[in-house]
Amino acid sequence: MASSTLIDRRFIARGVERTGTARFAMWLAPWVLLLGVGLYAAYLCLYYGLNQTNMDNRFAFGLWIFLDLSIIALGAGAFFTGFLVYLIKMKELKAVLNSAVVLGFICYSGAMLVLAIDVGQPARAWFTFWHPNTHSMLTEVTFCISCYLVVLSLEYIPMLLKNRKLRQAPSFLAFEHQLHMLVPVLAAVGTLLSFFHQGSLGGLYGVLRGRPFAFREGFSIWPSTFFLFILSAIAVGPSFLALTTRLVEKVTGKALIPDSVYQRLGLISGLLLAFYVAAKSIDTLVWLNVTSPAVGFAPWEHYSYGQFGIWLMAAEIGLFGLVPAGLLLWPKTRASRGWLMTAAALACCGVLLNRFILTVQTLALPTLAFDEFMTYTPNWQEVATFGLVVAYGVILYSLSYRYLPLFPQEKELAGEVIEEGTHVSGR
Amino acid sequence: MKPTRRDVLALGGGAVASVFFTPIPWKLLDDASIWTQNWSWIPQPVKGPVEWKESACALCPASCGLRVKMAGGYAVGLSGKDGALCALGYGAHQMNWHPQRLTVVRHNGQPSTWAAAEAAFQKACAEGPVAIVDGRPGRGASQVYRQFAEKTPGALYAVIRTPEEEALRPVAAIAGVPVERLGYDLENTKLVLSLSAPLLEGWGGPQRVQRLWPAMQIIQAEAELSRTGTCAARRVQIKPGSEAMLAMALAHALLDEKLATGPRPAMSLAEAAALAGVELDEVKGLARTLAAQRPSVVISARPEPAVAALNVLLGAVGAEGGIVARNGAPAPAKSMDELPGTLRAALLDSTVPWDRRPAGAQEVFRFAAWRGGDEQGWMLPAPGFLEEATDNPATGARAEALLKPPAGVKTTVAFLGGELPAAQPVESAIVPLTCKLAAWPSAAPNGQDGRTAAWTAAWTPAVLAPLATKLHQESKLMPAGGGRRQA
Amino acid sequence: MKTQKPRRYGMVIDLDRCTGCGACMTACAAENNVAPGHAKATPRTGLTPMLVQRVSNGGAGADRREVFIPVTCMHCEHETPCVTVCPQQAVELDKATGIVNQMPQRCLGCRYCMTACAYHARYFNWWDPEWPVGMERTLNPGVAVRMRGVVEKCNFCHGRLHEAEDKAAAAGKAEIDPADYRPACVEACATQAIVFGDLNDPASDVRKASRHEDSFRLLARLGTEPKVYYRSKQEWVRGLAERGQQEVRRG
Amino acid sequence: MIRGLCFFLIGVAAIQVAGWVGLPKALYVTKAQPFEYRHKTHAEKSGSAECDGCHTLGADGVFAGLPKTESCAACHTEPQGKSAAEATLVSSYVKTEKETPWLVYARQPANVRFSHAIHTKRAKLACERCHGKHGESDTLRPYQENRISGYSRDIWGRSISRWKRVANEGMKMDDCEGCHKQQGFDTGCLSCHR
Amino acid sequence: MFPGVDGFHWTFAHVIFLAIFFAVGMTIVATTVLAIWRAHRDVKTRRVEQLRWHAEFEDLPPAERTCRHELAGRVEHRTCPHAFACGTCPEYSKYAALPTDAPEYAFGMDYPPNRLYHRGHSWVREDEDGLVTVGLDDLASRLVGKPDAVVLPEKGQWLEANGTGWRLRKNGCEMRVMAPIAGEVVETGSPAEGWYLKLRVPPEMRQWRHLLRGGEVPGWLMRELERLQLQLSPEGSAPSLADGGMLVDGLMDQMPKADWDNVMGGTFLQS
Repeated sequence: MASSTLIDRRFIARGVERTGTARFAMWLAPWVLLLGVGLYAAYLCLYYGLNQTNMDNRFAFGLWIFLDLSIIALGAGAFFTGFLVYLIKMKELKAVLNSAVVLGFICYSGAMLVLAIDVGQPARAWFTFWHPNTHSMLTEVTFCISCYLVVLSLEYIPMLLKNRKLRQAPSFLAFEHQLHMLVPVLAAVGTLLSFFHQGSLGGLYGVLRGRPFAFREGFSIWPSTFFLFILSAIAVGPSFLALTTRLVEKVTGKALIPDSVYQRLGLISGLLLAFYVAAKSIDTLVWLNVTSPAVGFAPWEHYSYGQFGIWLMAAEIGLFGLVPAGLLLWPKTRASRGWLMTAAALACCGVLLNRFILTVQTLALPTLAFDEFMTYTPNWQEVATFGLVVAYGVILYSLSYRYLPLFPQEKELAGEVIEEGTHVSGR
Repeated sequence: MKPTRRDVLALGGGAVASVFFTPIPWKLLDDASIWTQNWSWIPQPVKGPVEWKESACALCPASCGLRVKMAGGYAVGLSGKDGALCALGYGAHQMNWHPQRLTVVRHNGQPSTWAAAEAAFQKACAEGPVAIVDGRPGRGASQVYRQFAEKTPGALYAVIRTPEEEALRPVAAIAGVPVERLGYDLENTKLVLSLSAPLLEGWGGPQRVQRLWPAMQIIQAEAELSRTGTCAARRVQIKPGSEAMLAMALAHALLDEKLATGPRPAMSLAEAAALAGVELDEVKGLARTLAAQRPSVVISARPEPAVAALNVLLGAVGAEGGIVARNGAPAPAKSMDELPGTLRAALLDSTVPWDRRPAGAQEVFRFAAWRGGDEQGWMLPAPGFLEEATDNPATGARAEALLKPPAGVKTTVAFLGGELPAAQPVESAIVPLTCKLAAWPSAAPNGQDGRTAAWTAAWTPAVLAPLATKLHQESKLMPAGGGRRQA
Repeated sequence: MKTQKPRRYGMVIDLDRCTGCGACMTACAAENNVAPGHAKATPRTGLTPMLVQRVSNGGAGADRREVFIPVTCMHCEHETPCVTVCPQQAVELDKATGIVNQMPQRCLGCRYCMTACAYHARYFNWWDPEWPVGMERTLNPGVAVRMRGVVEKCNFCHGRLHEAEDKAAAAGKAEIDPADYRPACVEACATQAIVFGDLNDPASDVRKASRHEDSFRLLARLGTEPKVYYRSKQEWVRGLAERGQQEVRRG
Repeated sequence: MIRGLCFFLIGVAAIQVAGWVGLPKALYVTKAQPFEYRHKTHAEKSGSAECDGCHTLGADGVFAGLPKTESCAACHTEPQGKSAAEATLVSSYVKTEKETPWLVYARQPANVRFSHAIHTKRAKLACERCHGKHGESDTLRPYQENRISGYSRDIWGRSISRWKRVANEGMKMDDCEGCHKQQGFDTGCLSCHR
Repeated sequence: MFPGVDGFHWTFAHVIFLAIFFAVGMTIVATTVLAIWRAHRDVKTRRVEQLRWHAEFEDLPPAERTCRHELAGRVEHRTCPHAFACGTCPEYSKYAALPTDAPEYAFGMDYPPNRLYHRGHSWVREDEDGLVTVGLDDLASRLVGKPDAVVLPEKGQWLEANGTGWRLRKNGCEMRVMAPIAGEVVETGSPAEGWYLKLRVPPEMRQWRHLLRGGEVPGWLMRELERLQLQLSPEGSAPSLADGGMLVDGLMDQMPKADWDNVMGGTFLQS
């Protein structure tokens, strides 16, 4: 069977070229394998308990919570693009909205998947809804992430029903049409929820009075990390979106969105990143000179242990904050596709580093006078579960790209030059 | 009309739509989370009303008073009667279920039977000298062992000396009194100078000194920082093994300052202080404190004639708060180490520490409640914690057995065919003791290396928690599935 | 306990008297049905609600000093970190007694409270509790055995508070006799280094001890109002109250 | 269209029956008590109808719960009457000195502390308030246990919807808390859990 | 989260928090229920057929949306923005007035002038007895040849314009032919008889401006043949069909290897 024959022709929309089913299966095979290994690791952790991981009483949060925070921050592209398209009427981003919603759905469902394994007693997860403690940031995170996952799936369903085979059922077609008409309401609700829980994820650490490294003063009940997390999430969302779309273009060899959309995403990301860097710098200065000394922790103390030196703070704000912001704001570098992608990648790494510092370094640093600095390395079960989420994401995105119309302008751009000089005949 | 796919869908739709109006989802959700609280594989405490009974702990000679919380016929909690128990005491009731519990007679590592053991013992008694070793003389069982020893020809009765008794041997020599009758009257002591003695780490019974310590002052002279050194009011750094030299230096200081009268040690003050590695004025200061805060006593970990002499100079021997003699002590008996070189067999009581055996015994009959260490000879299952009546040697009070021993367990008394005599309460009183120091004793070798290590209850962070056992403290044995011993 | 006025149970631990014998740790584990450490357990994954830490002043040879510090839950009162962060109210600062009480039945093991606690006084059940065959007969009936996947902590042996209340009720008294309620570690301390009682009661010796001038609290400046005080005549030990006062070596 | 609707309604009816009738039957498993016991005959024969005759509350507040075999053995060393139940008692429990493995209707889970001392002595509640007519029963009703949670059925109560419950039937946390709220007791988790 | 739940202490913060949560929850549920109800209504009122047609029209590549006036040559280039709904097209009259210069041949296929043609290759003819006959035009029937199976609507069923007319199956390829006009099915024919349906159309609905007639047909057919050439030519090779050649009958049987799913999608205007 030639690699280009499409067995699943009836599911793929007309006028769009997709690789042969065999070749597609070969692309999915390694990810399915990774998914299998991850599922086995998850089974071990659920069946035998969390002693399967390297976490301990000091490192109650480990690789998984870092993963949760990071993919939810990167998944912020979904609500922010929805917000821009439907509420700010930035129509040109419609080209990338569907992909953003799929990415958002993957990130949030992946985060919930990992949380289900990370929690000691998953069967009691509903207790947070039944006995909510409104003072806790984690309650707010639980409520909002579950609601927003519902909203995301409601935004994902219309795309699902646009599939050529499913569209033939009249009720599906009608439901897809009607839901599509109401999507702006969902986008508004999604934005409200997301602003709250992106903030609360930051608030998780800001309220820790017992951890001076993470504790921050703030505005009424919200610590400053609440606002910094929102800012960093919406700053990095568009970059991650541009990065992933570029990746998909490279893998499939097709032009999927016009260059103007890349420029627009880059500009938005650059502006917000600059604003974030400024806010972050002010917050760090206030923390080092006011908040931390007030509870008896000298500023240099937080950075004098193991490999967690001052370079970490410099990298987070400077290399991964200021540099990408500059690259994205300067029209010449934003115009060049290469620089735009490096800046986007740097911005994403900045958010990952920030989440890592707040999750792992907070726990590593001593608090009592006779505490010692401790380190932690994840074991294979934890890394395999991490791989499980990544594999789940890639597989879901590949399937969505193949069977659902993610990129409305793909047809017009078919045949356009995606690399300098190579004309694409459509593989 | 044949149901079509659409009908089945409609049926399913109806069911699913209205399932939330039935108790199914809600009751199952509620029960599912309750199920996670009652997993069948999580053990549950014994059901039944709780009652408190009194007994004594038989893990070591201290015989601390016990209040035992009983439920459903099992011991479910321990607490001290007149004071706290030691780190081992609070987990002792769990030791009966220790995976290494011995309930089957074993011979050289192979299971055997009581009959075979008795036959072997009869043969051994007939053929040659047999020694009965008693770990804790002065109990009802000890009398049975002594009668057996007298009755059978060629049988000897031997005891295990605790390191504290060993250390008092030089004082016994000077005072001319059997060492069993000597003891420390720490209840009235104000100042103790300890020469590397682990006073707060289990010396003289795990909690004895700790209970009295708040009322008295400890000065610790030692080479290496120990837990006692940490908590002591004052710590004197000395060279390793130079306890005797310090004692001689102190004796000189006392005599120079006219705080005491008596013969002088051969070695001069300056030389002794130098060997001990202590400044002269610190020695003088120590001497003055010793004299000022009487009643004071000097305790050394190992038998040191110099220390005994110093105590006599101080007037601590025979005085209140120092080293005193008491009546009603068990009759003197040979220590296990003084047994003749060749022995046909030795019967070791369950109170003999698991790693001690007479040197020359060809065949060993050891009573033990737990396996562990060398499996040479006969291992005879003995009753465990609170499973046999025990007497407190000091007061003669008898604590009845509270728990039923498992099948296949016999007491040593029963094995020897004796009967446990009725408890004779011993009203032990302090007897006046006068002692003069004729000449400073020659610096005899300070005896075999003191068994201080045995009594240093190595401090164990409680990752191991309640399974800290007497066995564990002395043996390298890991309870099956038990936690790691973390130095 | 509508009739009783609220009590604030607290502790004062005299560090000069602690010899590090570990009896409090064993008694705590036996009282609260803590299983023997799993074969793969380490001091970082063990269940030690009462943990005695060995700390030295960093010196060597003659001027090296050490102290044993029993660290347990401080039952913080002001903005109790673990109570405010628990998403499903599995932890509660009890109004009547001031005890911060953890409910393993409602805890879903998210471990957020463990990151919030500055004293690392919260421990996670990484393994299902396992006793050698038959040893479950020695479990203390007054305390429920926890299952894996939940966090647990010191709750001042409130099982004994229940026994004291039952005794008072049977005797017809409205309030418990303070001598009846002593946590396992307080009772297990041979040198009576731990004084326990109601901080609200001016006559109680825990109140007097907590007002002594050489008593201090760990990390008091964090503002969580811990209710466990420490005492020591040694200056360098009092220096351990706050971080960064001096270079300190552990172990 | 009508055809689809009626299938829909059949589905609805089926699930309602399954939920309200089927679930209670399937959820609980009935277990037999070790042997029959008549409170009424014992009350008449022993002359005292007081509960704390056998279910004693100690001076130190410890509630003895069900009497032990030795208190039965006081009269039943030899069978008094001809009933088969007494024969089982004597043969398999009194003679072998084993405790009778009663299935307790009002057994609370391991993590709940119910203090009989406080409720009977201080609050002066009558036993019937929670245990109903069990004291005068002349037969032991079947003991039903929840297959999933392992609780006795009396904890949730007889009716699956807990509607129109009699005072002494059903002792879930809501019931205890309801009563405490009425009496004005502010209960923290600490007071009832261990 | 509900009042009266065991051990639930209501505080002011709970009220705000849960109020927001329930508000968000209600919005989401309301949106979904509204969408479901509207979808249900659309299916009931058969509006779904228009929805389907509009969705399909959006997916057509620009080349297949050429306006009829461009076909007829009246205008240079124009793509239809209204899903071929010429009846309601505002600029219709403006363009209709322009002169046409379309050729008069039908590439050797049978396109009688008395019929009107729908872009989905079905034709309409008014009969004397007031009924309207509907059938498959010559190009489509040459492509399909003799269909394996035909699924016709029942008598008395109401068809929507651009809705589903009838279905054909050939060599495993499902084809849905769109109904050119709205009307009630009176009679059903068969491929042998050359027509498929006879519809009764109420007089006020006899307005078929959207159907192609006269001069527009050849232009339309030329484009259709060009598209067929492009789609039927094997991978990457130049179109091999000679210009002006007659379209042989039963092409699906002649060229089984071709991507008929794609071709038929284009022919019957489905994505």
